[in-house]
Amino acid sequence: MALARTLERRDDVYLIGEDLLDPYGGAFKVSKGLSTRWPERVITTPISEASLFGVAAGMAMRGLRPVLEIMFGDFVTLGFDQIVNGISKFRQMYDDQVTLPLVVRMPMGGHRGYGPTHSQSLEKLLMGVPNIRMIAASEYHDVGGVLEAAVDDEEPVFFVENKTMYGRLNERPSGGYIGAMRVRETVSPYPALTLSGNEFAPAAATVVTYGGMLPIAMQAVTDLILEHEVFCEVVLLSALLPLDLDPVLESLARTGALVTAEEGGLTGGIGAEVIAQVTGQAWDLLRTSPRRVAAVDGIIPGAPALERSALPSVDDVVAAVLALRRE
Amino acid sequence: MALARTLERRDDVYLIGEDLLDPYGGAFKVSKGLSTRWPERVITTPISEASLFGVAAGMAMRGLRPVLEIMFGDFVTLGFDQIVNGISKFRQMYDDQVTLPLVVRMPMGGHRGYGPTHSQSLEKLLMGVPNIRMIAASEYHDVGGVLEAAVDDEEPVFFVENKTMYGRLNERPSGGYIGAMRVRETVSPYPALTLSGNEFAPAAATVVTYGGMLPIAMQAVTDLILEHEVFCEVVLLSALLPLDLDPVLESLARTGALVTAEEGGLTGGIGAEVIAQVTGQAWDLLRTSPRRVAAVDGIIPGAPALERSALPSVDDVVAAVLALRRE
Amino acid sequence: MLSTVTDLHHLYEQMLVIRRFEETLLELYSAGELVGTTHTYIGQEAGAVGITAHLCPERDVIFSNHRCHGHYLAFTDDLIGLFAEVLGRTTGICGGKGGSQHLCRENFYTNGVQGSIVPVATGMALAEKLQGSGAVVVVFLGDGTLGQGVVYESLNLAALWSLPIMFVVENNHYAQSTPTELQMAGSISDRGAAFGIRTAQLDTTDVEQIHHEAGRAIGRVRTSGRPSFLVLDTYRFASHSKGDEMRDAAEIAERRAHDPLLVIADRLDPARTRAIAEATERRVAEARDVALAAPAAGLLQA
Amino acid sequence: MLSTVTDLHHLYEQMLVIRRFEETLLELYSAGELVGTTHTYIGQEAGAVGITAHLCPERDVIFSNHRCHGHYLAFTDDLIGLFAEVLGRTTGICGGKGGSQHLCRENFYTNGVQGSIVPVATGMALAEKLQGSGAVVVVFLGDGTLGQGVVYESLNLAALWSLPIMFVVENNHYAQSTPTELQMAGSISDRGAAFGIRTAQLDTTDVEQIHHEAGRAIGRVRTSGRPSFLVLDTYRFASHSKGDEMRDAAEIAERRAHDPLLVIADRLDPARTRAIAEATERRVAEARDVALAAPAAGLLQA
Ligand SMILES: Cc1ncc(C[n+]2csc(CCOP(=O)(O)OP(=O)(O)O)c2C)c(N)n1
Ligand SMILES: Cc1ncc(C[n+]2csc(CCOP(=O)(O)OP(=O)(O)O)c2C)c(N)n1
Ligand SMILES: [Mg+2]
Ligand SMILES: [Mg+2]
Repeated sequence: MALARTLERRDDVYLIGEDLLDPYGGAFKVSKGLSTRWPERVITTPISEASLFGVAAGMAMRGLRPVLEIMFGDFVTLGFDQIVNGISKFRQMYDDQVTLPLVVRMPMGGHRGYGPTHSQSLEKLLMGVPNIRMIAASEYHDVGGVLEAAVDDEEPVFFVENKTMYGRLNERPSGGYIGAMRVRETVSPYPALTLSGNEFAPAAATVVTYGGMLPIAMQAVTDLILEHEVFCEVVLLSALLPLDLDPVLESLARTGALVTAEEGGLTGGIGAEVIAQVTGQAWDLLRTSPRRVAAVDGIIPGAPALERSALPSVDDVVAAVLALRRE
Repeated sequence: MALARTLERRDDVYLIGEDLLDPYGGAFKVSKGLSTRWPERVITTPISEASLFGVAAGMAMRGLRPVLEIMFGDFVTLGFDQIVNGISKFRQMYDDQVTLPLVVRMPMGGHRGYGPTHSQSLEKLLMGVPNIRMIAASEYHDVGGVLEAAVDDEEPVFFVENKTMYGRLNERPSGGYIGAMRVRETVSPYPALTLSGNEFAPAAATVVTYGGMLPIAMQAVTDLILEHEVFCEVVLLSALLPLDLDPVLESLARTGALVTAEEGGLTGGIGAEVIAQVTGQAWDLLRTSPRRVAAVDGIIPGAPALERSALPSVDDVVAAVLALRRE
Repeated sequence: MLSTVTDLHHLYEQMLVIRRFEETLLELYSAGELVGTTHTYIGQEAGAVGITAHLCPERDVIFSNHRCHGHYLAFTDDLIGLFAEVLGRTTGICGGKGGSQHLCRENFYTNGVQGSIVPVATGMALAEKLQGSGAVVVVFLGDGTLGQGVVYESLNLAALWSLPIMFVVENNHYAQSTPTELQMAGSISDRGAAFGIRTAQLDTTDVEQIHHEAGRAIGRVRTSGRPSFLVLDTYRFASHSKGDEMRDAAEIAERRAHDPLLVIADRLDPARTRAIAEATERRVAEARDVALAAPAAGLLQA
Repeated sequence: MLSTVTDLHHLYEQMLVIRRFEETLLELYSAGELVGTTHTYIGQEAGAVGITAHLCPERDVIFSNHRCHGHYLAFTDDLIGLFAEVLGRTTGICGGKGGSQHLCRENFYTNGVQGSIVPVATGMALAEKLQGSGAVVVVFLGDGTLGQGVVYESLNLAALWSLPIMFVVENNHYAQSTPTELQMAGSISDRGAAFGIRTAQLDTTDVEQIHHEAGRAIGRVRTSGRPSFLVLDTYRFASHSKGDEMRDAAEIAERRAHDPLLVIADRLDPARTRAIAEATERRVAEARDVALAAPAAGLLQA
């Protein structure tokens, strides 16, 4: 438990958020047990998200390291003013007289039938906010280590979790492999993982993804191998802001073709920024049109089949990779 | 005065916002005279931006057409929850049982020394919001006509104004020309204007821009002709959401090179979406790497020289176009 | 206080319909027929029923929240449409797009972000006033939702602009797992009063009393065109949503003694309540079956 | 009420410094030396001076808003740093990045979005409490800013968590062009009280009285660790920012009779006030000149 470790390790860390106390331990149980052990340092709050962002900012500017849990990432919208006109500005606007070492944990994502206001992946709305970090955990990451790095960071970190991850176990590379895929992990507090097949089958495309899209991307990559004999590399980012472009460019140097895959809606998504940076910085690496896989622009409906058809699927990723090859 | 015309024309139009009443008539005087003529239909409000978005939504769902003025576009952040989880969802989530014909006017932009919280161009943060329109007026548009179209629209329209526009006169094409530039305007409630030089000098690039960046882009185009003998086409959009891509593609078919120019910050900007759509749909039209011109990611400082160096300049646009040619 | 005994039996029947509807949903949930989440109104029925009795569904407006089934059923009596919506059927009132907490039908609306509904309801009240419709808007919110600032922005707007809106706080003493004393300072009714809004507090689960007081309050809104703020003391008997129950068993037992279905028992005719119970059983089961028989939304049919 | 006559002369001097500072800014604005906008504190000086006298700049914290110069000067006495910041000089307290309404120096902060400062101040009070620093946080807000919901969220948090924070509402009866009655319903002080916060209202521009009452309120915050809500009745003599004056001339004249520099005149020694006036004139002019002599931020120097 990374939060327990940070509470243990540093006494300036405080958890704040709704319904955090034991026995409940937060809506997704992430803080279970912590308020019993650190009753003074786990602060349960009223339903006041807008203010909680400001409270975290105030705590951080006065020497503490708050970790704020927003129960559903959908409610980060309530904090946009505090984020854009406060958290992202104070340090630079006050000429570096303050720092804001705070972490905001945001459980995003669908596939649970929670309906339009409890299923979104809204991290894309933060891509335009300067002076913040945005980090996404995935099942192949050392999630605890990444979260601890976020707590130790001097900059405000928006930490994207995906609700589907809570029910599944993490899988870490062992001996440089996860399953049959070779894994290279960058040396960084917020590493990127590059997954590739065997050396003899050159990869046809680079699939850039993060967070809760990982299992879907991996399934697509497996299907592509088994059903189409097409091999892909997967670049699994954790650092979305500032965007960790290098591993993407390295992979593209081998594959020459880019597919971005994210759970959020297409327009104004993270894929757009990835494509803009890639085409701006490494035009010559691309031999064909980049493609984006994302949710349909619109609501995420409640009924399961409607929800499934709004969210990006394995088939969508497969189709995007195959479309590249046809060009 | 477009607002006066719509108030005259339709009795379901209501203006709401802070400090709208005469003699003040709004912070930028846009509603001057209107409350005297229509005292019941110009509603001045407390400083409660978050709620005002909700109020407008409620009015629109019950048969009225509110036009909401947000005094400074920087404060649109206060309405993000109402926008993302309300305005953009109600119609689709309620299975088309309601419509939301409302307009939100947002004065954006810097160059006035107002400092970090009163100078931003935050429209880019709305690019990821589905089911809304975002329309930007410019000095070459029939601003009144566009605003009237927004009021008549059945969808919620976020209307981007730029503070620098209030002090200047509009300039409309006459005989198909503005100055020495030939102008083609699309037939649409939200037209795009394509400005090009004479037919004998083939254009080297397409500069896609909107709103308050227009004068800067035009000055750059002029400088490029006079100082570098480089000719560009300018595609001046008004429809940012859904993005009006066709005129961009048409121009690219002639020029083969893309520069986007916006006043907002670079990362997660509107340029990224333009580039993602262009590369996704018309890869073969591009002969070189697209380039983005935008503000530096970060705050917009108060001191004039600092502000100038944060905002995109004529020289930035010139440099981007020249960089294309060197590739 | 009610004009006739018939009326009380009618209110009883409405409460029982809500109770059995919600219990049936929980069974469907356990049986795996329902995915997602659902927040039941079990124990709180007197509020919805006592209040909506004074509203006219063709004219008045309700905006509700995540715990909205009771309000919906009391206002529309549309069991099939709601079952179908929660079960994600094409025949749901929003075609399965909304699900349990995102409902709309005619003058009834809900949404799932706490507090954010309140300004929208306020805007609706403004529109009704400007159009002279005579409608009253009722917005329901939980005690925990008083944590949200837009609620106070709206109280101010409603009082300032004299809007025909009633804010109903259903104080069930918990926000999800959090007891009121861990999330609220001061007094609920003072919060309404501070904005110059006429406030009433009702510490009862007796639907007849609630009906009576709500009638006065809504009547005043209707005639004066000014807002009203009504605080109901209540309790939910089931867990917050589908999750674990963390509250003290003794506390729940104590509050069950005030079950709105029981506290009026001595004013009801046993034969008629039996008949109501049987009819309700049938109606709810039939509505459930009709809803279940409809196609799932989004699945292509053969 | 003040311990010595010296103290009152000191408060007078602080008020005069603020007055002359702000008037000088307006002159600079008219002369084109200052771009952007600025909101002067002219007429409201007794609030900042009476309150900050009880704060210790090394320990206590102030969070202010767009109309912040008075609070800053009373707390720091740093005329040069503020002139330089507003004039966009490299020597400004934020290197010219902030400008008039985005200030920070040590324990003093401001920001330009109405209301949004209040939760940040609340978080600061929480941090100070958790760290046992003994600090009191004072957050200043205007009457118009009571339109913002986060203010109420913060009142609730401060009362619920027993935070050492004082909310000071400077009611100058206008929000930009809008008189209070067009933007506020109910009562200002009831709004604090509704959250269980001890509230005081002061209808005076007499700095001695404000100093006295603020001392009691801040003392209580310091000893009890609980929040406090203080409402000051005041008036600004200049226009909202640099724009036109829309208020009634007779109303302004009436309020000018309560000028905080005048209402205490009979308690001041004329010779000393003359000396203070001369010294202040010199200090302000010198500070302005020092600030103007510094390089403009962002211009490359030859
Ligand atoms: C803005 C927001 N924050 C958090 C939630 C998650 N949530 C759903 S219901 C609930 C508790 C609401 O408590 P209350 O208002 O008292 O209503 P009750 O559930 O008791 O009826 C919470 C925290 C939400 N839906 N919206
Ligand atoms: C969120 C927000 N909305 C609008 C503004 C523009 N604005 C600046 S000052 C002001 C009036 C503030 O009134 P009040 O709080 O009474 O303070 P005063 O100016 O009277 O000192 C307004 C509307 C703002 N800065 N922030
Ligand atoms: Mg509750
Ligand atoms: Mg004021």
